Amino acid sequence: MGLLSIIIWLPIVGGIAVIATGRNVSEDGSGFRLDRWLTLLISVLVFLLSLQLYLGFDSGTAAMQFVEQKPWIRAFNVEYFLGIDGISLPLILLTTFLTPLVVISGWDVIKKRPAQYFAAFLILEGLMLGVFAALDALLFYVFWEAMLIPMFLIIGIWGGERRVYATVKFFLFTFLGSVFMLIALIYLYLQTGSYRILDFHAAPLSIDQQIPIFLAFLVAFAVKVPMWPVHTWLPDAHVEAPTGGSVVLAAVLLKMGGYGFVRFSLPITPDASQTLDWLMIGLSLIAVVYIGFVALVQQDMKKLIAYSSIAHMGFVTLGFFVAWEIFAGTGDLAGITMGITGGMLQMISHGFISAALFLCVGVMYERMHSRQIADYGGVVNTMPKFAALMVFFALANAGLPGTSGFVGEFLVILASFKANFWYAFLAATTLVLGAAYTLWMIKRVIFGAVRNEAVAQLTDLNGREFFVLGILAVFVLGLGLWPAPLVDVMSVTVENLVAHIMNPKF
Amino acid sequence: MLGLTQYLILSALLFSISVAGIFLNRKNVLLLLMCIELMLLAVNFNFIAFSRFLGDTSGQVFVFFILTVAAAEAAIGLAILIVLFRSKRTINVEDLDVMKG
Amino acid sequence: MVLQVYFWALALLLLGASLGVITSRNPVFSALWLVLAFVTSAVLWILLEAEFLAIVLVLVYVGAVMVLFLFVIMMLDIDLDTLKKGFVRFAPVGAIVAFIIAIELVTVFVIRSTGLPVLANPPPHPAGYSNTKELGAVLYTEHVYAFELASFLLLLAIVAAITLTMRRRPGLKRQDIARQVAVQAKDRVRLVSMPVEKD
Amino acid sequence: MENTYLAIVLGPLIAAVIAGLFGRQIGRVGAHTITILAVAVSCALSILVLKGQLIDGDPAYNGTVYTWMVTDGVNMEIGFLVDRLTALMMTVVTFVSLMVHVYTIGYMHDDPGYQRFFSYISLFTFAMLMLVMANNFLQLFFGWEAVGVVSYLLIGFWYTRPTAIFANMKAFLVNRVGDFGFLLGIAAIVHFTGSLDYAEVFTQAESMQGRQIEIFDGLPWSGLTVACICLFIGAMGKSAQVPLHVWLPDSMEGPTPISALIHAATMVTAGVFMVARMSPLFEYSEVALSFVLVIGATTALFTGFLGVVQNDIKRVIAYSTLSQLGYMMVALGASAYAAGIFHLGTHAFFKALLFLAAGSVIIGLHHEQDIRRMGGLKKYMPITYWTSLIGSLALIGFPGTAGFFSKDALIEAVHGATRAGSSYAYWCVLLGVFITALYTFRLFFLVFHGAERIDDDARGHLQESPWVVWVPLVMLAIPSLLIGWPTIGPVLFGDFFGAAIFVLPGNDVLGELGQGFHGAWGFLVHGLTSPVLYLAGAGVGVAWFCYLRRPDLPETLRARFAAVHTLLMNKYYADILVEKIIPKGSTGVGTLFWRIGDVVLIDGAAVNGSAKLVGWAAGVIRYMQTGYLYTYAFAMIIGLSALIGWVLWA
Repeated sequence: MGLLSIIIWLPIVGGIAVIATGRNVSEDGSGFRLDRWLTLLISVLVFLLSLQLYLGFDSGTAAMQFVEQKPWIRAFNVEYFLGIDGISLPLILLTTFLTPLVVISGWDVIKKRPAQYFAAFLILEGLMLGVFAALDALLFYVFWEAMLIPMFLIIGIWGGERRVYATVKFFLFTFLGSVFMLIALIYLYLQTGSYRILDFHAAPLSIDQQIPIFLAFLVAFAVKVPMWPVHTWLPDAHVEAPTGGSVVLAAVLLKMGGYGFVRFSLPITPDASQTLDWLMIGLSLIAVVYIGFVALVQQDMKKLIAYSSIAHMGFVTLGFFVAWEIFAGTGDLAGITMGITGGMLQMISHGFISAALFLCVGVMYERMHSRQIADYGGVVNTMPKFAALMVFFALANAGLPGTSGFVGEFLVILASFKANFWYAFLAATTLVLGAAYTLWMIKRVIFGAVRNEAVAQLTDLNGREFFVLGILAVFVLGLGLWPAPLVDVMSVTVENLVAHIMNPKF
Repeated sequence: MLGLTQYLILSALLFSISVAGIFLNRKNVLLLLMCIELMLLAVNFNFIAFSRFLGDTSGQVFVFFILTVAAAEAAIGLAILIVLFRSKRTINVEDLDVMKG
Repeated sequence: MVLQVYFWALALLLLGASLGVITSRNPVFSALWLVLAFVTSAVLWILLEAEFLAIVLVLVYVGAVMVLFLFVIMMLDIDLDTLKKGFVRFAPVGAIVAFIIAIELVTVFVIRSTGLPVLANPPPHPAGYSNTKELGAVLYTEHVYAFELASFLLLLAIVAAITLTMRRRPGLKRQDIARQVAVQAKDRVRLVSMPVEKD
Repeated sequence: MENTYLAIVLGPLIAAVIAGLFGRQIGRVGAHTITILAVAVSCALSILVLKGQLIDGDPAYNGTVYTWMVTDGVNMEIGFLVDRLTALMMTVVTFVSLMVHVYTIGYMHDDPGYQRFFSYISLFTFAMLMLVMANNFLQLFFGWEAVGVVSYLLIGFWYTRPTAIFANMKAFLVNRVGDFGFLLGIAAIVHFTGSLDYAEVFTQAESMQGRQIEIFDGLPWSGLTVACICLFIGAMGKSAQVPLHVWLPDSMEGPTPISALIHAATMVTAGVFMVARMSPLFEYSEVALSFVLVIGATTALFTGFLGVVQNDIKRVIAYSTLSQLGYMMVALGASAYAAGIFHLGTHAFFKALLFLAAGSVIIGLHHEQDIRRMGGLKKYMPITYWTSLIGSLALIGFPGTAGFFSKDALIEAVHGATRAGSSYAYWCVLLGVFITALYTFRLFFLVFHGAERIDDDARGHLQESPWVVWVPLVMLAIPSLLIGWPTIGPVLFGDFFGAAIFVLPGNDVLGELGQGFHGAWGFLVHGLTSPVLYLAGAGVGVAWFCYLRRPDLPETLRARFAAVHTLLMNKYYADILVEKIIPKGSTGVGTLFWRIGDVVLIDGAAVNGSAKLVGWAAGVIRYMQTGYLYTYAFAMIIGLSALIGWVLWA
């Protein structure tokens, strides 16, 4: 049993154990609550174990590390094959880091079936880690699909009023996408004779084969990212999801799409990516500009943040797919690594910032039971600590240098300038648009005089909330001031990826 | 002289008539069963004719089995019909739509 | 030549009878027309020198199956009017489909060569030839498994028909021999100890 | 040396963090003590550094503090470049900041957000120092945005005021438009040179000039020009040049100390500093310099006009700041970088002085800012009066004051420039002198002279401000008056900046000017013969005539030139554009995208549409699934016949 297996299965098994403890929860939630302490213990343990991954990680090689390989379904040459490289490690750390925070944030907020709620998150964590660690395509697919189940339950059981609509929409969108991916994976299996993703990378595919595979992957990953025009499930899902669900959804689930692009689309179908990069760049820029405008007019805070997530994820895909335009524009490879690194950093950073913003909205929602911007105003008067943190995260969301939000955007804009002035121009509009929608929200919610009686009754953050938001703030600031440790982890892998994708497969 | 063709044409016409019968009597399960018997008869005709004109008894063996199956089918079919009638007081096919989507 | 005449006459009779089956308003008449069709067929089969099957057809079908049909028709209280409603609605469709099938079958049988070694004029069987014997010889040797299966099928049909149609009416008083035999004294006699009456 | 630089930068940061996070624990006194101490140390060390650079001849320091990240061969670092330009800026920033810190003790005395305010201004000092001390574009951008954020927080310091939180958002967004260009400029630099380091980039400036970029098809531009113009757009945002000037007057919603510190002396001059710092790049691009020149000249003149009609004491000074920033830009555009920086320095002193003096007046009148309700304050607030007079004289360039030397030299340099647009610029700045004098003394006379138009209850406690307020005034008045004398020679015509500022030999207007320079006294005498002095005098005269001698005259003029007045009162309708049309347009576009694009087209047509399509198809297919036995029988028969037919004839 390797370390990776432990961090994947420990939360899953632990989740089942937590369900078993749920009987002991009394009606009013008083008394010693084994369920949440057990959940916290397991999630913290997993985080500590994943730190072990980071410490033992050799950033000098692009090869897979912590590999575990056992046959699983011999008839189809399916293996239980796990391993991580510089691309998956940061995402794994992000996941293990955020889960304890989500657990703490739901500590005594969730009144309905709390044990099941915590268990769902633990199981979800294990499955998400499985997605990032799987090196066998079928194993990946199993984790990928299984992950929908706890998420589906989290939104469907603990969600808001229109939770059923949102759940079904979420499920159908993501499921539709992944079916196409399955077809592509089976096709690749028939071509290579194994389900190893690394074999897929080496598979010699002609451009006519690559394009359908690329499009199948695109559907699957574009829905997850989500890219325009398959993004409309996200605002609905976020609005209805409980706070913890929104956090995990925005911080980790969306990253699956981006991860899929770097793990599957780019290395398996580099030539198709090159042929269709105009599409990807176009959709990314639409995400940045179009969604930026849409976010501007949202009346619901969660929707606003959801739309801002879409815009930020546009940078991820832009960074990934601008590579060939850079090569075409400048004739050399400089800048490609920067774009992909930027996309990766943007994913990690967005994980922290969107999580923090959703937690902020959660803090307010818990007190006021409203997400409407119009119901707030002058929160700073009654919740100064909270206001300071929320303003900080809002500025980070607007890409302020010194916060992690800046790093990815900066690199992607630098890279896309090399491809085309106008790409950089449109991408950089986020500086204005992002600031506009975030700060306008801040102005209406946080600043101003106390707007109504309900706001006047607000109490400031309690210790638990302050701890969660504070620790996120430290990370957001830390990554912004010194991203080098994160970049160093992934740089060799990304360079290897660039070398791989810039060689035509035929 | 009597040729194979004549018998075959006869069986074909018999078969067609029973097909038309299914269309005409679509509501009456009894008549549907009868039409099916008629169809089987047409089929048997073919077997016997071929058996005769190919000099092969296998065709007749086949007919033997078909008769057996047809008899069993008729018996069970009628039994079902009776059960149906007991519960629904009708054998009108239009009233039997529990499979409706 | 005589055979030709027989054949044509019988063929017309058969077709006429089958038309009668499908067009009669009353199921009883349909059944009777069907009896006629079976009998006619039996005669035609004799023309084809399949005496055993012809006899079986008459015995089994006319004698058993059709009687069963008639029995059921009589037994059930069928509302004829509703059953005949919309009789002609599908008539054109039925006619067209029947016509197409007829054309198709004729095309197969007549126009397309089947490629089989068809005897133009099969010789009649010699005297003393027994169709029954011949069939039996094949049936109990080559096709013995199929035969056994067929017999099992018939058994199954019997069981199925009985289980389907049998019903226990509640409240029906009925003799149960097994229970009568198995009865014991304590089931029937209750000993009650009573105090002695002093009188 | 590195430790010294780190101490200069980190002192204010640490103080800000302590005052911000533990404000409640350390209390008011604790907060101002620690921040003032930190800034004072920074200031002292900065002066030491300046002395080292100027007198001891220390070499320029260029070193890395730590590596931010390395990707794709581009080193992204945090590091310091300390040369004479930087040292000068550091000194100016820390000195003004120190003065403002001290002044704040008095000005913010009654404010509940006392500790927070000190935290902010200390943080600002840190950010500004990071900006000026940067040795690479990344850190420059860091500082650039960081000062923007602190400015955002400070303008909205009184967050319950709707106008304040509106103004701070406006300021931030308009700045962001500039930063948008700035970031593209940095991207262009990286694209062409593959580096973010100043030294590395500057050595490649000439080759960048030769590289071309096609932004519009078939229209190749020099890469350097594109980069410089993009960077300058950033400067336009930060230094509030037309058309991105709209945020600065509104930023006066913030407390007065920050108006002095951020919106007069330091942050707004970041753009000027940046262009001067980038002189090795700008020098190679005539187009970019002409662009700077024209924008600067336009700002200098047209925002000056606006100052004449304003009635808010701080806004008048704000418009004057805009105008002076335009002057600095003009100097830069004329390749007279030293003159621009010189004016920056002198302006920092006298403008901070004016703002603080205005603040003093505002406190005295209990937060009254409308000059129509002032007048005759001379006798109540003598120190404020005299320091204001010094500031005003310096602003209009009265011979001998700091402003005289910097502005006169600047105008002379523009006069000597031959670049495209330089004659336009010359006339603009010349006319600007008259306008400057007019609005400055209009303000001065209306506030300190003439009839008292003060509320009665305000007059009751009208008195001179406490010492924490007036000491900084005096401290700033001294350099405003005197700093020009010793510095003009070395700064403008000597080798003050050394290698920090680079001028191509053909562009060296100051060098030409310097040939006729014979000491400050000579310059003064020479100044007496130039039109500048007489224009300024005329301005003062007109102001005296209109506002002291014939106070009814402005009304008449206003009625006569109603159209012009309306135009000026509406600030050329730029505010309407920025506050009404652009937001309305953006939210309109957003609503359109959302309601039509997302809700109707994607969700309505595509998502729910496909769901409806499936439902409809299912409804149709449902008819086939009648549940009637015969339907299935028919289907079988028809299918069978079709199949046979297909086998037969197909």
